[in-house]
Amino acid sequence: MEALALLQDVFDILLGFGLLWLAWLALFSLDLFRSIVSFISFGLLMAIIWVRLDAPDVALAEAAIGAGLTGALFLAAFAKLQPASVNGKGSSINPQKQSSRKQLLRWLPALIMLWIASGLTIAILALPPHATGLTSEVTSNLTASGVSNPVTAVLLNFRGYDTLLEIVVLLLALLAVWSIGSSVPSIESEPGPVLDTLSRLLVPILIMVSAYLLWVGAHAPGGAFQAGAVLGAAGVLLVLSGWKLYPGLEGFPLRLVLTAGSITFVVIAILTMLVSGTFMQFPPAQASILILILEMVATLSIGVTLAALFIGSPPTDIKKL
Amino acid sequence: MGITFIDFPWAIALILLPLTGGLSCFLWPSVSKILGLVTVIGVMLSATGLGWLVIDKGVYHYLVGGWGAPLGIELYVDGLSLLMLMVTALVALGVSIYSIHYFELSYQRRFWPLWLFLLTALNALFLSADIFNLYVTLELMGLAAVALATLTGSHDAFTAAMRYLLATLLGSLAFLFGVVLLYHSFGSLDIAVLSERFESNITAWAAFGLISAGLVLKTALFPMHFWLPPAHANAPAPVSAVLSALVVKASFYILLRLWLEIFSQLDTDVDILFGFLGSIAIIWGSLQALRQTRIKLLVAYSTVAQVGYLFLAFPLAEKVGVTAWSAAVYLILSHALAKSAMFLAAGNLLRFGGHDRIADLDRVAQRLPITVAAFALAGVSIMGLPPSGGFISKWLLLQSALVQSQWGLVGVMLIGGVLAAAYIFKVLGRAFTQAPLPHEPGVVPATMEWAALLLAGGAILLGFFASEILAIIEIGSPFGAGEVKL
Amino acid sequence: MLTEYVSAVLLVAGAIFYLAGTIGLLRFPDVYTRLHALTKADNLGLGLIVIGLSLQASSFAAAGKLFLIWLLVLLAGASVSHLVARAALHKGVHLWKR
Amino acid sequence: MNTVFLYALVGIGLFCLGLFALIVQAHLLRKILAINIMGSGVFLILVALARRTEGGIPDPVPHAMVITGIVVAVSATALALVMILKVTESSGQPEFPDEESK
Amino acid sequence: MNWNAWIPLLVVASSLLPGLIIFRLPEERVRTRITLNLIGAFLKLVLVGWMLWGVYQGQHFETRLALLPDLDLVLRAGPLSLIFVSLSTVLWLVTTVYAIGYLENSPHRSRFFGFFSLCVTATVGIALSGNLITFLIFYELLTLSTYPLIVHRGTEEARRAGQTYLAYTIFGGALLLLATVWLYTLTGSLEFTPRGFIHGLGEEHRTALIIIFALFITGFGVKAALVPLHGWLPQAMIAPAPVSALLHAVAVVKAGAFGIIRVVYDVFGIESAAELGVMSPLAWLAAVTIIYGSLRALFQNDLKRRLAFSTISQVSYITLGVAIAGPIATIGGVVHLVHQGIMKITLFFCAGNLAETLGIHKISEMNGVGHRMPWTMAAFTVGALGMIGVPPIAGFVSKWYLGLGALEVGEGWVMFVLAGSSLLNAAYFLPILHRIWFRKQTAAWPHEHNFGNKETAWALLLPPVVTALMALAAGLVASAPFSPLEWAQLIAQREFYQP
Repeated sequence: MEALALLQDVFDILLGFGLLWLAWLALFSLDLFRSIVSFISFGLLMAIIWVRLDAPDVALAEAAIGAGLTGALFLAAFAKLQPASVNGKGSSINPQKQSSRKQLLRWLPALIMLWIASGLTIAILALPPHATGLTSEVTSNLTASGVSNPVTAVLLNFRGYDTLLEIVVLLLALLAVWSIGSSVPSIESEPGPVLDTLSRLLVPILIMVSAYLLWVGAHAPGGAFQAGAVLGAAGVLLVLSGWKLYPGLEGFPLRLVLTAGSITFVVIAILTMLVSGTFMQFPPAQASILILILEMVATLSIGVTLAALFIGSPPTDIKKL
Repeated sequence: MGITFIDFPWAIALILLPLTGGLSCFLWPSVSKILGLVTVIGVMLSATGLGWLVIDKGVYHYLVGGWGAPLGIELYVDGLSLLMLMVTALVALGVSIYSIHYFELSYQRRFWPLWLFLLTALNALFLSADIFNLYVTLELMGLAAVALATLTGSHDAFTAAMRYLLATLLGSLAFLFGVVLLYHSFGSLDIAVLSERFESNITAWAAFGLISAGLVLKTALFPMHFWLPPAHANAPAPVSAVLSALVVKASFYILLRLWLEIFSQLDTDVDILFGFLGSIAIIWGSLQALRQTRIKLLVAYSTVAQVGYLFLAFPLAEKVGVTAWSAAVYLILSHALAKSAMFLAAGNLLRFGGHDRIADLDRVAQRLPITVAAFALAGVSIMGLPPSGGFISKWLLLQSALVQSQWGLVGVMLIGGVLAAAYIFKVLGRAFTQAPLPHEPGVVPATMEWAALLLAGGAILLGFFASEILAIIEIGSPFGAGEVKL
Repeated sequence: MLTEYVSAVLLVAGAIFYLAGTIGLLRFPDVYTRLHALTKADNLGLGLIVIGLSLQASSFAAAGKLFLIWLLVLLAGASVSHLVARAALHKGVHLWKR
Repeated sequence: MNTVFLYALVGIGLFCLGLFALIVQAHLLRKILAINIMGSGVFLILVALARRTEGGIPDPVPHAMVITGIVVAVSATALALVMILKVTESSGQPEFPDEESK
Repeated sequence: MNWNAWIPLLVVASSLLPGLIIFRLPEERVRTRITLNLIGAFLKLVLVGWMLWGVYQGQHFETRLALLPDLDLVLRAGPLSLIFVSLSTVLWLVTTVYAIGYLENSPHRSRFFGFFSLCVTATVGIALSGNLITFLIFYELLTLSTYPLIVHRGTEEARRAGQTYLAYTIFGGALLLLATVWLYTLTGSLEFTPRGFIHGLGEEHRTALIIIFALFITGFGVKAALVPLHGWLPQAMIAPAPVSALLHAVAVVKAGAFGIIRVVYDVFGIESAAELGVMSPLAWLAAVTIIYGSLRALFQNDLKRRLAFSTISQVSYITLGVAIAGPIATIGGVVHLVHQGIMKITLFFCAGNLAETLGIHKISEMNGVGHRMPWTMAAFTVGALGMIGVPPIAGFVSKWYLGLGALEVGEGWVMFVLAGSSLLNAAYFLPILHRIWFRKQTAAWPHEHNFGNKETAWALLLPPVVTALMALAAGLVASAPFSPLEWAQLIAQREFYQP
């Protein structure tokens, strides 16, 4: 057992340093493309670390959103940057350009970073080695929450208000992107038969996975965000293989789907207020079904929103107005 | 349903109304103007209702989801947050009225949902008693603000908004880091619970440092102000108004709240540092404002200076807590009204002349009298001249400083006032003269002029109701009951 | 006991394939050869690991899920390799010649 | 127990590395990468320290917070990337113009 | 319902409300504007008359509104307030009539009269202020409302004059604010009290009090145009004549002088101030200003500029009277507040008439103008002689009391100042009178307007004649009840003889 513990420690150390190394590559590699790829790998490694830290819900979210979708966003932006910028690649570090003053401008922040890092290290190490946080409160109220996965309970019941605002943040990001991005070129690709086949095969599976994650989220790792992210990934895949939304759906129907999550949240919150007298107080008996409804609609909205974020430019219906 | 008027959950309405309003504006963009206006009026009414409730019954608590701290999220309204909510509603009303005719149709569709979400974030922020919830509202506010700041679509606007975005994201992250440390040190996210459990240790210090740094960056205290002037100057006028009047204040509000409830237990000299930086901000911001040739940049730098005044309260509060803090809160209120009026007026001048170069204003005093009046009245408050809200806060600040013989701060305040007069009259002086190249004016709708005047008038009126407002500030004694009062 | 040993052997074998694939990825001279190395690791290495793990799985459902993962990775790996190669070809990356 | 603090320290490393890159790197895309990595650092600390519980189950509240944080981060990133495109479109360079003082 | 609590507020509102309405009036609604102005002016006159009568009979008029938790906005009618408020009210009425005539066809009249009314509101507010913070509020309001009047013409020169004016007054205002808040933190009160309210402070605050006094004098000295803070005044001559008249005779400079009176009498109290040893420097400062202003006036060819420097000199008589710190000198100083106002406004009206009717701005152009405009020039002569101190015109009374007062407290040097200044006054006024009456017209009038067979418009002629008559009357029947002198004696009595 000693050996196993040691092995685990070595594994942790390797993971930790691997993470730092990938972060370094992502930030300071000469080739921007390599940076982005490093960042995606960074996200995957991060997901493994989440598992190591017994945070499978976070791991799922990280893999799907942190590494997957964020990575896709970066890659898409990188692709769009190429024609627009004069020196898209590796413009950040140019050895010839560095004068002594620039050297100083690098060393000074580096020293400050070291100082901050050491201060924070001391602060973290000063924390007591054991702390329960809110574990006991969560556990004792879990039965009343309507779900048995504590993370889902926190997300959708105990701190559901945060989650409502968070969904609004996501929607807001899309509004902002649409507001800004009306002239940003959309991605054009010739999918080719392989990608086409792949997407036809993969998208149904992804939808199924999404539904599974949603369902299982009540008692095991998973939930609306993870499910939504998978759905979003399916959407991204469709976009990449050249699928387009039926024009009739680009207007109000699309907007309705995008807002459905927030609207459902608000409606349920108001209903609970009418029934129990308190905003977002789910009656324990109905909590589970309410949360499921909420998550289902939210998943759909999150998925579509993420896919729309990936596309970047607003649908023509918005654009022409 | 046994809900009487007084029991109506006004606080929840303050969050849900703009939220649903924003969603509706997105869903039905063709009627967004009406939806937006109705929403803002609703928010105004809710804020009034909440105000009535709080003034009548004292501090207001709400357990979202019925869980209560530390497990759930609580809403908390005392005099301080109530006033923030009310001034938010008031500025929102003015800005919304202004925006009806400011934006073209295609921009109306973009503006209203973003703006109502921003309003949601502001209301939620002022209501929240939970530090992680505050983080979420901060992010919501920051992203909405950045998106709104790009609405002019100019190159400068995008560059400025990009800086703003980076600054606000960095600020939020530092804040979140602090929240993480606080949570893991004291096992709660609720401010009241944290306040009880707080003890001074190295982790608490680090949390304090991170949170202060993040919020100071977001509040644009010198020398972290670099992002503010371009972002505020290049945004559309109503957006500049909201950014300067409310968004900057929101992060200051959190800083103030956490300082009062939690970090005052640390034995720190940071208050002196804040006072020092605030002093530099006042002088530097005013001098920069004086140097500007464009009105909007001038007004934006004036915000940098006025933010400096807010931080003077920290060193002053050590001995005369209530007076100094009241002064800061009063300044927040009057500056919110005055600065929004000023930006709206600047927007009118921009629309009128097609530019906002101060030297070429060309007799606007004759041709846009209401706008110039709004600018002037707002200027009176900014300069701290009586009768205005600005005067009251300056009076209280000076009083606090003189009681403690803080001569340096006294000098800074006086010089700041004189410099403010200099930059404001730099604009007003040109309003009477004829420009070298007279030009054909653009049309400025009456609502845009009156909206500015309404807000400026509010800033002046604040000068007459100091007793009442100072009494509201002390509901729930956010500044501590045992403190010395002058 | 026996299953555990078999499983361990399979896992180690899978890891070796992965190692080989990674070395190939790092050392091979151009895109096409690197892809060649990578697919071996994906298909075989992951396959061995999946078999090894499913020997230890608590239920058939779990083992089924592991196989599903393998299938998906095969599918994705093949398609993506194809896409990468095609993109490289489009971009005019020449085949490596000694 | 070591695991907790090991990962927390890695988190600090990420935060500071990201902050450093945010300051010294001119390319806007890298600045956004930096922000993301800083965020990951904070999340890592948050979740790592949540495992200090006595029993086997880590504190779920930080997990929920991190999920929220990840969604917020992707939202911010999406917005930032579109803005980078616009900045680049008008200035021809994915960097801040030099003449403006920072 | 106690009406007396509302009258001071009504006095202030009687010019504020018309002013606010006038701002929104379209330019062409001349009749409405005139009506509003005159109604306001008459209403104010009636109200002030009522208060005068009431105070004479011992009634109290006080409006008190909460401003800050421990500080109220107080408007109170005491003898000292009333003397200034009456002056402002009467002269406002006269000036309004004059301004209506003067600006008959010029642009932006709504704006002009709006700010004009605000200006009077501020002056009346200053007069009625019952404590320092109220005083400060109206004092700053005065600064702000005069600025648009100075830049009214909208020329580059006017803009610069306005900036200069602001630079001085904002600076002064900042010092006043500092002094006021500082005093408040020391005493906890700002209420004007006969014989002051600083007695209770111990010896340890002596330095602070001296500095506060200096701050007050510097702050008020800007508006009172004490040398070396007088620089803005000659420049502000760019404003239209009614504005100059108002600035010099009533509103701005008098507000400064009145502030000095208030600070010395009702904040520090004569005795405390004398004990601090700040009175002699003040007296010397006033004396220097008197002589300096006269000397500078001597060398001005521009009529309005000469009058401006004369104002600098004359207003300091008030300060001097206060600084001598004796009962009789006080009478002289306070009564001069009124007398100088009446006389100086006469002179400015006449200067305005010359400019408006004949286009005359320079003294060198005034040869023989007495024959062209006999009534105007008669009024001018009365004003000028009064300034020199020729009996029986009002100016003589002031100088008489000042001299007596100085002798009473043994400050003989003041006599030399008075004599020297009178000589200088004569030196810069008599040559003008000589030109007017005894020289022949040498050149055509620079820019003559035709008013038929009248010398000028009625609205322009009437005001200076009326004020000239008032100046004569104030000197002739100086001891009649309700005369300025009587009130000044009442004030002096209150300051020196009551406990």
